[in-house]
Amino acid sequence: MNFEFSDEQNMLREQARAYLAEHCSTEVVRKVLESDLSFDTKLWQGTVEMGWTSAATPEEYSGLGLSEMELCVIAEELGRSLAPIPFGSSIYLAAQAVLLAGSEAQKQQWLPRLSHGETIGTLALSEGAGSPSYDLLQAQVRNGKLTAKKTPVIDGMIADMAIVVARGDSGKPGLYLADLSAAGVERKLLSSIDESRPQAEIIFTDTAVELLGEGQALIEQLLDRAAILFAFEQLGGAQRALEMAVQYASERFAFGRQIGSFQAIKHKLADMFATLEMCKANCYYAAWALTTSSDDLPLAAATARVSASQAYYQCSKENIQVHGGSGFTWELDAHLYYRRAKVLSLVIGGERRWKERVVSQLETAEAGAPTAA
Amino acid sequence: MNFEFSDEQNMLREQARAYLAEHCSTEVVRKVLESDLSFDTKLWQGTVEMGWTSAATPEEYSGLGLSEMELCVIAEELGRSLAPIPFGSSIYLAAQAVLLAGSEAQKQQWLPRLSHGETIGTLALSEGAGSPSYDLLQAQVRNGKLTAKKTPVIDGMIADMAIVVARGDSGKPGLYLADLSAAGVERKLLSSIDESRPQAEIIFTDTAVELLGEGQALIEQLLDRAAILFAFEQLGGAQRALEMAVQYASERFAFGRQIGSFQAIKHKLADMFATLEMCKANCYYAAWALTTSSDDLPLAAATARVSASQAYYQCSKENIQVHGGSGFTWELDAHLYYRRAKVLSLVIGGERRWKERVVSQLETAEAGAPTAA
Amino acid sequence: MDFNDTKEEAQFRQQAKQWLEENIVQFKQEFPFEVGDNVTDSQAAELAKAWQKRKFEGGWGCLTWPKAFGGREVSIMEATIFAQEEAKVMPLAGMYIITSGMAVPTIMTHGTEEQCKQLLPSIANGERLWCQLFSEPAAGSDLAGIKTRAVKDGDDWIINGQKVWTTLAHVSDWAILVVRTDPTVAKHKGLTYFVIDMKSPGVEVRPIKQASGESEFNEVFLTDVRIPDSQRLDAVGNGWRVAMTTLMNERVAVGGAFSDNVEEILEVARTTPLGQGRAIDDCGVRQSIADWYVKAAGLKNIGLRQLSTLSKGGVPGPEASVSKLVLGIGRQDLAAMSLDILDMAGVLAEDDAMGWGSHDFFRTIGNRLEGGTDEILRNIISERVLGLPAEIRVDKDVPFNQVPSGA
Amino acid sequence: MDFNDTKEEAQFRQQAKQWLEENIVQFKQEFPFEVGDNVTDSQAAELAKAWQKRKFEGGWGCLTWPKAFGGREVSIMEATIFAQEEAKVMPLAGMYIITSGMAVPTIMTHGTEEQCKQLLPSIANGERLWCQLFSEPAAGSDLAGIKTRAVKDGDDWIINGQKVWTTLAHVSDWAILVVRTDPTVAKHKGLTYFVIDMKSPGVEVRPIKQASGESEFNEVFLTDVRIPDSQRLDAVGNGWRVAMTTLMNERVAVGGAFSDNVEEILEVARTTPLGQGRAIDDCGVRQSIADWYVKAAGLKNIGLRQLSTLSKGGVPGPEASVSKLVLGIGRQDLAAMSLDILDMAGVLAEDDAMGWGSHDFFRTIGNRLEGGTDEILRNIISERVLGLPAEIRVDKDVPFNQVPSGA
Repeated sequence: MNFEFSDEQNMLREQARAYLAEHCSTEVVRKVLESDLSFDTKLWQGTVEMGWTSAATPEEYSGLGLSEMELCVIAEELGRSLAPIPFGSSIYLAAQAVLLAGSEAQKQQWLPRLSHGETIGTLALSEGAGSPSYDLLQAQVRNGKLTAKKTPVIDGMIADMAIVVARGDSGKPGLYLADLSAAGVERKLLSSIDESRPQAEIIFTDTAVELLGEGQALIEQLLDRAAILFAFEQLGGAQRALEMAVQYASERFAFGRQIGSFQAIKHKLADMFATLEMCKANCYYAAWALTTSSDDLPLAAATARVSASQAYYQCSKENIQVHGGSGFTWELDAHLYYRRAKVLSLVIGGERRWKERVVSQLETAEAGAPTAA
Repeated sequence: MNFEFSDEQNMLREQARAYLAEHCSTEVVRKVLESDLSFDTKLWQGTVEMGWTSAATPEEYSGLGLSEMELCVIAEELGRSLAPIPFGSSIYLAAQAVLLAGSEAQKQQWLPRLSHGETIGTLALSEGAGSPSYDLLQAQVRNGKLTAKKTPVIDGMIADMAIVVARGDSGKPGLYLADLSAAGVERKLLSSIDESRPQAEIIFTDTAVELLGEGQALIEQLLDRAAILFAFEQLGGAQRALEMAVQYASERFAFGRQIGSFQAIKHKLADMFATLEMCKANCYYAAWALTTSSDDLPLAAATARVSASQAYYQCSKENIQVHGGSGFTWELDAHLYYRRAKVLSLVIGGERRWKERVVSQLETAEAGAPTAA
Repeated sequence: MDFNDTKEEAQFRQQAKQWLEENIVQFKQEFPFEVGDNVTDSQAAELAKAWQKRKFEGGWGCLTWPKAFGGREVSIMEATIFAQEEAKVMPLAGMYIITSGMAVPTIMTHGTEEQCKQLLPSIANGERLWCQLFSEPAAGSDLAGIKTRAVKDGDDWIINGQKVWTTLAHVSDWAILVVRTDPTVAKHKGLTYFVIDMKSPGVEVRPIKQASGESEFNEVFLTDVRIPDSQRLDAVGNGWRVAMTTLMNERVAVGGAFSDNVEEILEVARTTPLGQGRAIDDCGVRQSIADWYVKAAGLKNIGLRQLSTLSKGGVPGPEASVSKLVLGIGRQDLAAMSLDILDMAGVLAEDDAMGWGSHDFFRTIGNRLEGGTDEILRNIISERVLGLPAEIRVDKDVPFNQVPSGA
Repeated sequence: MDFNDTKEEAQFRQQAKQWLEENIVQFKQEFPFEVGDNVTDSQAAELAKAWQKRKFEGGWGCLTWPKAFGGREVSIMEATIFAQEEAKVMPLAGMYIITSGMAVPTIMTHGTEEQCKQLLPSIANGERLWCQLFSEPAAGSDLAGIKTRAVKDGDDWIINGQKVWTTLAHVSDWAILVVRTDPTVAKHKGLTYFVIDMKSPGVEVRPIKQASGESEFNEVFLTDVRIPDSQRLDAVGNGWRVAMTTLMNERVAVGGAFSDNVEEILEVARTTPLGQGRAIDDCGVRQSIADWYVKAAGLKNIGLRQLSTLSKGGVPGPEASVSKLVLGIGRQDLAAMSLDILDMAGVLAEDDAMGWGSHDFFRTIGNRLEGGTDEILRNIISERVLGLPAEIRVDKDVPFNQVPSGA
């Protein structure tokens, strides 16, 4: 029984942390957040060179052929350093979708380019405010032509291709592959709460697309897998926010004492730690489920996702509170985590959707095998 | 603008508090809780003599003809002292129902006896676990004969009469008046979490009943009005639980200090106080709405009810926690409040029902007048 | 118990309404710009000062003030009634909260007759707007930890230091100021209170960019600022006691007004799709909205009870801390909830956003910090309302310059 | 990362299973009563002791003990594997948690060789069950506040005082005991650790009636109890240090097992009507269940990670406090929620109740207090895990009899 990452994986983590400490300080994040830049191209190139973008791509598509476990390690570090790059969109979503559902030709066409950062991909799922059921999906593909308004789409301005969720001729929802340089694609940058990970509106008008695969089950499988990787990003960010808070509480004095000697602060930090420990354990379990494609994957993914969204919100929010007035300044980095926490908790659907998935999976599980209870 | 009780009402409160301090110590409560007694007959007789049972009954039915405001004052004190008597069942529910919907003959028959404690009444609403919609009501009245299984019914073993919620010949739910000494009534004592307010199962088989009034709106009107009075009982109990906690925190020493000097305890008590203050303000507003039969009554009632259920749970639960190990002993009174908090929060339906009513009322209000927002 | 005005209150309200109706029309003709996003802070200050002038001339400018200073000595309740009616037609009256609500009562309580005569008229007639120079980077929750130094130089004081989180500093004429005059005595004992002309040489105001991206507050740098001893309020070393007067009045002044966003969350829930229907149809969303409404109603009703206390001539106690505590935390989570309802589109901001949530998601960070953090409010409630013992103080009888500061 | 046993672990598990299978059948024939509600505490103790004897004879009785005392010196992981398999067939093995998990390691660490030889064999062979006399009415969270006095009398000690919350005291043969031997020195310095025969004259055990109505714990009154100095563990005045050994081991011993009630809440929701359907169909109920499941899964997975640490020869750290903290609060609110789902019928108890909720509604009160209150657990996490400064101590260097106690 071994519930920790391997030595090699831990080495990868150390390597990633060191690299990101050098190349992804919060100044790099702020450069994207505060300007019109859509991402940090140098850092993006760096992740390609480090082999991170190609880590989990099979060797036959010119990837490194490592397991998803390595991708989890990388995700945690990217989350920790708030990396302002389209890693999640392009790797957890677009590349995963092609890998999961693409034909051999599609894989040959897209995976090498996605894995080497030459092509940036994303997922176009949302159609505006709210979370209507799949039955109400507006995007339509007729005879291979897509008509849709997708908003918001993360990294939508810089993506070269998108996996679009749309209803096909069969009437079933499916995943379609759209080349965003094709005719009939209009995009608009949207203002958002974390512009270090910018959002766009994309309007497709009779845009030629290719079918990747059909069915709600496929879409949910893609989202489940991505949820685990995003959960690791969230875990990394939450952990960093707690570290910031602990450090500040140890250094800041009020009333002649370190503020970390006051129970109100100590207990707040203890509660943050408790949430984070649960999140971490849930993420680790989900990583194992992901790598082994366990039957438990959907439940483990939803659990890790909810856990990570809650932990990151709590840790980033209370980190600000521990910092007092300075936490409310733009200058201090605390708000960067608070922004990212919310964006990551809403990408691929918010807590409500994933809690619903937890319970529907529990209901399925109850019918069959025993649950965690 | 005057948002406080009048001097006369405050005098009534003082009188009630003094009377209950003498006649309703927690020993009196424990006597009922720990034995087979169903209520404290002496205290019940006392409340009759003090005029509390008849306070809000109009003079023409041999009551004192005071307003519901006085009943709120009395309810708060009864809640504070955990009075083990069927006051709520008989006065807020049975007498209110007759007053609200009874014919002149019914009023003449029942109100004087209820108001003088000669007859004990209750409401038989629940039909077992859960809260099905009115459409699923099982109790049936055919040609004036009731067939039903009502469980649990608070004070069901000692009640002489019950207001029964049942579906009539018309198919509509209504309130029916049942003499519990009539033929076809079987009762069974049930074990419950606060046996100082005991519960029963009542089975009616072709029992002769009289119609009081029909329609869901009538039933909800009755419950709304009772909700406000129960909220005052809850407020009184919550307030006493907070007082106990504050007193203990000031007297108990650990680590050479009063435990009330530790922020963890101080802030817990501050949060209890905050919840209680909101509850109190909501109850006061609801009392005014009750007395003036304001349009706002349903919203104010549901708000006070939810607020009071939350405040009593929090205050009674955390009072135990502040007391540490001793809080977990039978000997200490803290658990009496915790028991009563839950019973009062479930009588006439739990938080979920009342929160739903808050929102449905807000929706109605939005359509018309402005809300509290 | 009666939620309506007494006969006297109703009469006063009627008079207030009448004067406001008559005057607001004319005032808006003279100052034709609309109050809204397009008004700069200095325009707003100018407008507020002009409106104060108008009120003063009409006899409504300093309702609670002593007659000696041009006031009418009306009750706090009547002043509140006027404020309620005023708020309906003139949203910028709130710019005077610090001036009238904090500076004035402090000057009246601790100033000499000469100081009152010198300072109050220019407030009454709308000439001068004031701000408050209290907080510092190392003196927030621990306000008595003020480090800004004042050193006596002949009949003057030379002031050096930095203040922070100063609302309106960039548009104010004068300020109330607390500084340290003796760092060798215990921290509460070495403070002194001054009033200061914001145009004095050496006063520099810089806006603070908030985590939300907006700038509502300032840093104020004081470099060799010279002020005469005649601008000292009360004795040297009495600054903490004077500051307490200001803060007690802050609570009264800031008390009532807040937005609970109940309508806003209902609107978001009603207009956002969820599953086969709308978010408002989802029982989980409904329960959460009810949870918040019950709190919001509690706070509204607490406010009404406080008014009722005022109505009887009482003064609201530290119970007011409850409202700020509940609102701060509650509104932050409510804003987050509104974004959650919008789901993936909840990340959008400004013009692209649905509803108020993305703005408040950031702004409420500050609500939990400004004017007392959650933690300080819980201290206040537990100590001043519930009577629990104060936290053990390691800095109490220690000379300020020997208090551990981590530096 | 692998959730399965290693090859060696799997082999050990197989051996354990086999021995258990072979022996449990025969054991149940000899002791034919069913384990359940009808077994009294003394029957349970008798059964547990007989089972220990059987394990000892089969070589499974003291797996981690040194070979010198009849043990097998297996790893904690292997011992845990045996415990997992044992729990499936013998629910009463938990009666030995205090004996084997706390008394034994303390005796081994601090006892003399003679004491070990005298005390350990009767534990190994199932002859004696032990309990722990630590907590007192005025020494709960502040455990070092122990007042029970031991006074030297020749070669003996005379003990007077009261202990409380003593699990199994009424069925135990021996106990570990901490008392104050010197009230004139600082509180942690005046304590001494003893072992004591529960049948000694002057030991009186009285059950405590809990708020739940049940009795699982005892008060133990010690009146002029005489014990020889040879029953002292470690030096006079070293009691706190010895007690720490016991408590560190408590954490390891108690660690894993808990019930998270996920199945139970699902069952309640599935079988209870709500509106037109069942509670499980209500989105609000679903969201609340998910909230709890995510925590419960977190705790389960934390447990797995701890096992993995054991597997590598490590010892679980103070992180274990997280599980108890989250479970205590969470299960109390979960029980309350289950009653809320039952709505009006949620008030029913015992045989009339639906589900487990009404029992746990009371029992969980104790979970938040026993073995460290929520507040103490948060102190442990913040100080020992996060490294934050300890609370200021006013009793640290004060003679115990001069520490303020409110008395």
